[in-house]
Amino acid sequence: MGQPDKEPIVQLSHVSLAYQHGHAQSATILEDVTLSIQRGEKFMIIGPSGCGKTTLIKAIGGFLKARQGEVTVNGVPVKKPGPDRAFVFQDFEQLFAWRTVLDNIVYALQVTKHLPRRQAIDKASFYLELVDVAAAADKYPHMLSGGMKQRAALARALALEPDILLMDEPFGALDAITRNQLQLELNTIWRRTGVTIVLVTHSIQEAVFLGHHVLVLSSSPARVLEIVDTSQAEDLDSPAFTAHSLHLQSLLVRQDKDLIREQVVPLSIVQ
Amino acid sequence: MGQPDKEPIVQLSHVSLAYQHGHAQSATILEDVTLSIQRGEKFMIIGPSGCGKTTLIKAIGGFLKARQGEVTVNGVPVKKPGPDRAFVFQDFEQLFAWRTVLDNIVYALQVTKHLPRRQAIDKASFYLELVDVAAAADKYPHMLSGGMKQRAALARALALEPDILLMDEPFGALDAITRNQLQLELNTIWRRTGVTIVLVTHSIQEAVFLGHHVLVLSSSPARVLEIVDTSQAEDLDSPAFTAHSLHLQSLLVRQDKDLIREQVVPLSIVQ
Amino acid sequence: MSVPLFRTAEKRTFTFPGWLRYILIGAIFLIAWQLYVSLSGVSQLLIASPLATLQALIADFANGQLPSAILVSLQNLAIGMGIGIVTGLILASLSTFSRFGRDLLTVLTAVFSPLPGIAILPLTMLWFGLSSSAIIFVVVFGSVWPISANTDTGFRTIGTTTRMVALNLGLTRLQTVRDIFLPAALPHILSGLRLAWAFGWRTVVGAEIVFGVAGSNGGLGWYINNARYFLNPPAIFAGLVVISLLGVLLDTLFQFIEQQTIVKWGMKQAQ
Amino acid sequence: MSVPLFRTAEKRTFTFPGWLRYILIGAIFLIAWQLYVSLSGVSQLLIASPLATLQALIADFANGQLPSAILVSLQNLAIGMGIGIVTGLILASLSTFSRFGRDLLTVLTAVFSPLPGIAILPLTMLWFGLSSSAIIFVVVFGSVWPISANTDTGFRTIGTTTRMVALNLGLTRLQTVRDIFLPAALPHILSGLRLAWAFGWRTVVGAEIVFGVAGSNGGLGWYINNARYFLNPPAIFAGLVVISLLGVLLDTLFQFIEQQTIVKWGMKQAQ
Amino acid sequence: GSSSNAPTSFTIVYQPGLGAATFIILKNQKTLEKQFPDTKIQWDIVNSGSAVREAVISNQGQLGTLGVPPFLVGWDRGMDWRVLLATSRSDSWLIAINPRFKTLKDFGPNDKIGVVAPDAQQAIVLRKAAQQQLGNAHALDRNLVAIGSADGEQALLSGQIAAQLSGSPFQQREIAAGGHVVLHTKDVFGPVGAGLTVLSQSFYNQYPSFSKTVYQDLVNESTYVANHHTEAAQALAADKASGGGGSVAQFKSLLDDTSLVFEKTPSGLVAYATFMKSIGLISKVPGSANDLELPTVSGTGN
Ligand SMILES: Nc1ncnc2c1ncn2[C@@H]1O[C@H](COP(=O)(O)OP(=O)(O)OP(=O)(O)O)[C@@H](O)[C@H]1O
Ligand SMILES: Nc1ncnc2c1ncn2[C@@H]1O[C@H](COP(=O)(O)OP(=O)(O)OP(=O)(O)O)[C@@H](O)[C@H]1O
Ligand SMILES: [Mg+2]
Ligand SMILES: [Mg+2]
Repeated sequence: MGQPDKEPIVQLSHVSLAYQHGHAQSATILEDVTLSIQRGEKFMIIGPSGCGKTTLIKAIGGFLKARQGEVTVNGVPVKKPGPDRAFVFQDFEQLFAWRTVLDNIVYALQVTKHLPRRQAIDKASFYLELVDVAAAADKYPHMLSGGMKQRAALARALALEPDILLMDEPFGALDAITRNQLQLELNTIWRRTGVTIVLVTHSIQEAVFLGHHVLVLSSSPARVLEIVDTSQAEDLDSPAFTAHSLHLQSLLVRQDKDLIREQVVPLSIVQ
Repeated sequence: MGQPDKEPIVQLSHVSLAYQHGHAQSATILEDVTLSIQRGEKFMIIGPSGCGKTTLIKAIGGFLKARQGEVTVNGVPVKKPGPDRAFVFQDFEQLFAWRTVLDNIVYALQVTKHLPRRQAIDKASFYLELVDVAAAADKYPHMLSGGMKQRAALARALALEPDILLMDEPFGALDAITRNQLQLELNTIWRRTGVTIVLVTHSIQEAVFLGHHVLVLSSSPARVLEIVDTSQAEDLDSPAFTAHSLHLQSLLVRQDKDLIREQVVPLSIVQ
Repeated sequence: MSVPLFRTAEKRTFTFPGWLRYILIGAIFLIAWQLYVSLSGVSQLLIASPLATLQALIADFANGQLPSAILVSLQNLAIGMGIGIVTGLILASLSTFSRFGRDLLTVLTAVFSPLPGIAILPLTMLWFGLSSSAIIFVVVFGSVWPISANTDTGFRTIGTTTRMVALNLGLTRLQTVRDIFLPAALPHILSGLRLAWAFGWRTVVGAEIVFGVAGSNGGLGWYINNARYFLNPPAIFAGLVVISLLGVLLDTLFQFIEQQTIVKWGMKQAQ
Repeated sequence: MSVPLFRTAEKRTFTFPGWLRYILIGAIFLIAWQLYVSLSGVSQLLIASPLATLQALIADFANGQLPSAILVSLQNLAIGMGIGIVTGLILASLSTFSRFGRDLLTVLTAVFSPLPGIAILPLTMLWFGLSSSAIIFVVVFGSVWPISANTDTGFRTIGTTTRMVALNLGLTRLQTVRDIFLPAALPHILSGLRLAWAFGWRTVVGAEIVFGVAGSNGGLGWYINNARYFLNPPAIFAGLVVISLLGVLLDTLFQFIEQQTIVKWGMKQAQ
Repeated sequence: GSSSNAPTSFTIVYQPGLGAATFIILKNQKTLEKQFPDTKIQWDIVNSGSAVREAVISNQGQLGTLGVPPFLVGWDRGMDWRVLLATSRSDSWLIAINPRFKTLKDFGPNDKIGVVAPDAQQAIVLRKAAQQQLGNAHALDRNLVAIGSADGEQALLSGQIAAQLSGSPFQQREIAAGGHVVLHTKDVFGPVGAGLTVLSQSFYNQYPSFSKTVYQDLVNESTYVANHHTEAAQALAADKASGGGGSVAQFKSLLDDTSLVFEKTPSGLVAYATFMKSIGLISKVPGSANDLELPTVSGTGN
């Protein structure tokens, strides 16, 4: 896999994030995050559960406003969400309950790309095929299994053919085979379209395998621990792959020192 | 880890399952499932996404009635759900939105065990500590991250100290470290209490590592492909572990033959 | 059969079809009524028996009095509710998208919704004349608040993820309301419509009774009032029965709509 | 500040506090009203100016007429609504747990909810005598349907997972309703209560107008009706203003309750 | 007829009941429509004097029928309306079922008396009677209940109220159901107090010939009704809006009863006004009945 273009598409400079509830404000979730994502790269985010991965990717998506600092996409400050940054959410309720699976995608294509219905159906079917949910195309979302919902949401995001794909643990509910299959599909699409991918994952190996860069967040209040360049570690058997995996793992373990009470199981195996 | 008692606690004989919608009925989801789970064992369920794992474990939980065949627990046909079979659901909305995290568990303890409030709080705090969500004990669920919600739900199920723990991908939204930590905690609790565990997972390694038996379901309509005895494969470095992992993987891959179009990545690594 | 056990499934071995059960309940009701009139010795000048009511119904249907009264009332109701629905939906939409709209809806609902239509009839007459416009206006006034209040609640209880998906697609406000908010809030909206219809009816009939604007074409309220004036209880009851029957009819329609929408979409449990 | 962008966040740079905005809207409203009366040349016998209304308000507050009328109406309303709320909640609960209850609620709602309270007043009088019990009965009759209908919708739109958790805890029916269904359906129930109050008011005032038990203990409806008979528009408007003000007061109470419950729980967007 | 001096539209607002016979027949015969083909004649039925008043104030109706007290209240508050002619003169009866009630003195504080409305003729009569028999016009205020005639009849028969003061046809039915008369209104004010047909002074001034024609038509119909009870009963029975389902025989017997006569001369205007002022319901009294009458009946009433 080639190197991405050397041109930043997403930039965060000294960004702090917090949640607002009426007039009250939560403690700071993310502090002083500075990073830049190159056009066409695959940028991974990992970190302990509850540290702020979702919060961060939502800020890039335009769903949260930074408390301090600035988020820019293509050099323009992010003001609101848009279909140029297709988002796959972490939870299972992201399909419209009142449309069939196919229609969910067709609708998204019609409103964002103004495709004629016929063409939208073709494209939607293609992507449903790709994520292997074509058999459930005419079902309503509440009849789908958790993994099928996630795959359908992924298909919708892919079908939008955006500049940037923002994905919050898109493979979280999938079995190993399906997950692996979709990782490969994602790579294929990326190679074909050069889309920029920002992906939150809880799997170190997924991060190293897919990513050019891996952002490691510390536990809360989250800061950038390190941004690891993994663009050379695409071969699973290479020493670089193993080295990166172990490095990331040590970064994370350091964060969770107090959690480890018993034997430490090699993480690369049991997960 | 020792062998479970040789006494079946859950038995399914020739069970078929389908969903009912008003007067219409869906196609058969699971067909002719026969299995028995011993008291005190850790029973794992794996299978391709959307095959029917959730459907199966819900039937054991008493949420679905078998179309054919019978599900028995302790020799008694399952009629309805109950706190003797504590359930951790796959989705993120299983905490009561109108109670704080702590109160969710306290409430469950009060209604099922009739504990006095003071004692219920102590026990709830203990389990929240265990899953590392104690810091968010006084938050309302909508303020939690996905992984935190799942861990809080897990804490509630554990706190009930049931005969049987039914878990539908309880670690699905967790990062590697937290996941591993909780696997170990689960083992500790299992060793201490001898609880019977039925766990749906999409990770082959998790299944082999945790399980005494692993049920492999075929893709839909799901049937039992094989029930693999993995009780001897507890050491991660043992040849048995690797052998079992590869065997399960081959069973699953066979199911998904048509899915694999490109290179096959070693599944034990990338997941 | 595999039935979700969410409601007393054990008992569901045999049930009459819905319409039969309703008719049974209705019949019991009628018999109780007849027995009360026959046995309690209550003055027949005050309460008519079902049989006498039936006679009055038949007679006044035959001579055209009831059909024309029904038509007049229905027409006033339909026009009034049509305007009320559109206005209510617009108010709720404005309230969702602009702070001024929200303030306006809050103030308007608070100030006007407790005002009885009867109390504003004199004013209405001043503005609309001694015509059916006056009655239509109070019907609008009576139906707009339940619709806008329920719709507003519906809009504001739409899940965060659904909102975020809409934002992500970059929908216009019109699209958001039409394609996302209206279907997502449909359970609330339907329950608002149900009430609006019931209260619209009350207003039509009440206005005709109290205020007695008739001309040559009095509606059902006028019919009932006349019957009262000339102490004709069977006709009073005939009028009430017609109102109820129309209610039952509309209820069936609503149930059908629910079945075809929110029940099918898994947003509401079936009846 | 990090604010969820779900609503026009860009514009939210500065806003007046809520009460100030409401007062502003109210003031504009009053000015428009005064101008209409002063400039349109409308007969002062039909519509009173705000100033004349204020005079009447002060005079009739001072001589005790209004306070006693308010008290009488509020008392009838409070008793009637209290009974209506309890009955409505019980009906909705029965409807959730038994097929017969459901059928009964369906038939009762369909048959009775379209009947105007005014039309059944004569019967009411027969049963309860010419006392405030008759008025209380029609208030019950007027408030029970919005509450039971909304509550029933609320109960039936509770998420499947929430239901399953309740079942899993093995809750009794009473516990399920009290601890799960009522809080989960609270957005619907509150919107039903809001309507019930508004319509309860209408019924009280309407019944007092039609049915005016006079003498020393007439309520607000009697007050308004009397003013109408003796061609005293300022007093009519004073009565309407009192009704509205009470409405505003109650609305504030409802908003406070919402803030403390469903908004805090993330079940509803803040105002 | 001449249409040059007629309005483009003319709305008649009347109340249902026996007194409506004149209007029903006028409407059925389309007399006005024939006389004034260029005028849009409309008929509206409302069910209280205050509704008639509101219609006239808002100019939704020009000609209205109502009782003396609501008319006087309107006049007192500054409406420029006057009496075109009277429609009917009726005697209303205070009826009780329980034989215990023989005079007003027999009513205790809990014995309710139903009247149509607080400003209705009946309510005024009752106060006057209280003044005469009990020495205090407000002695029975606590007993008064405002209740529609039909509801009141039911309330009386089922014992919810002790007595009811309404009018035809309710009082006849109440007698038939076993009631007895406690008080005749003609005993209180004399045989006065009438249903009035009113028109605004300014309308009359603008369309004098039109108004006079309407007056003459009404006089003719009134005379006709007074002499043709059978035809009037038929018209009432046929007009569902204002008659409402009674049979011809029922209406005939009501018309034959002498408690209601079709009387064209207004009466009792000054007597009612004087009394209403004395108990504070209105603020002024006309110098003579003439102040309240249009030229059509000028100087004839009292
Ligand atoms: N409520 C429902 N009505 C109809 N069909 C359903 C319903 N829920 C699930 N199904 C269907 O049943 C099949 C199995 O679903 P299930 O949720 O059991 O899968 P799963 O093995 O848990 O998948 P995953 O790993 O993605 O969670 C799927 O094909 C799905 O479409
Ligand atoms: N709406 C909210 N209001 C207040 N606090 C919130 C809200 N949502 C999340 N948080 C808090 O923000 C922190 C980070 O949450 P976030 O969802 O970003 O974590 P995450 O890294 O995505 O975790 P996970 O891997 O479990 O999904 C958590 O401590 C959580 O409690
Ligand atoms: Mg997250
Ligand atoms: Mg599942």
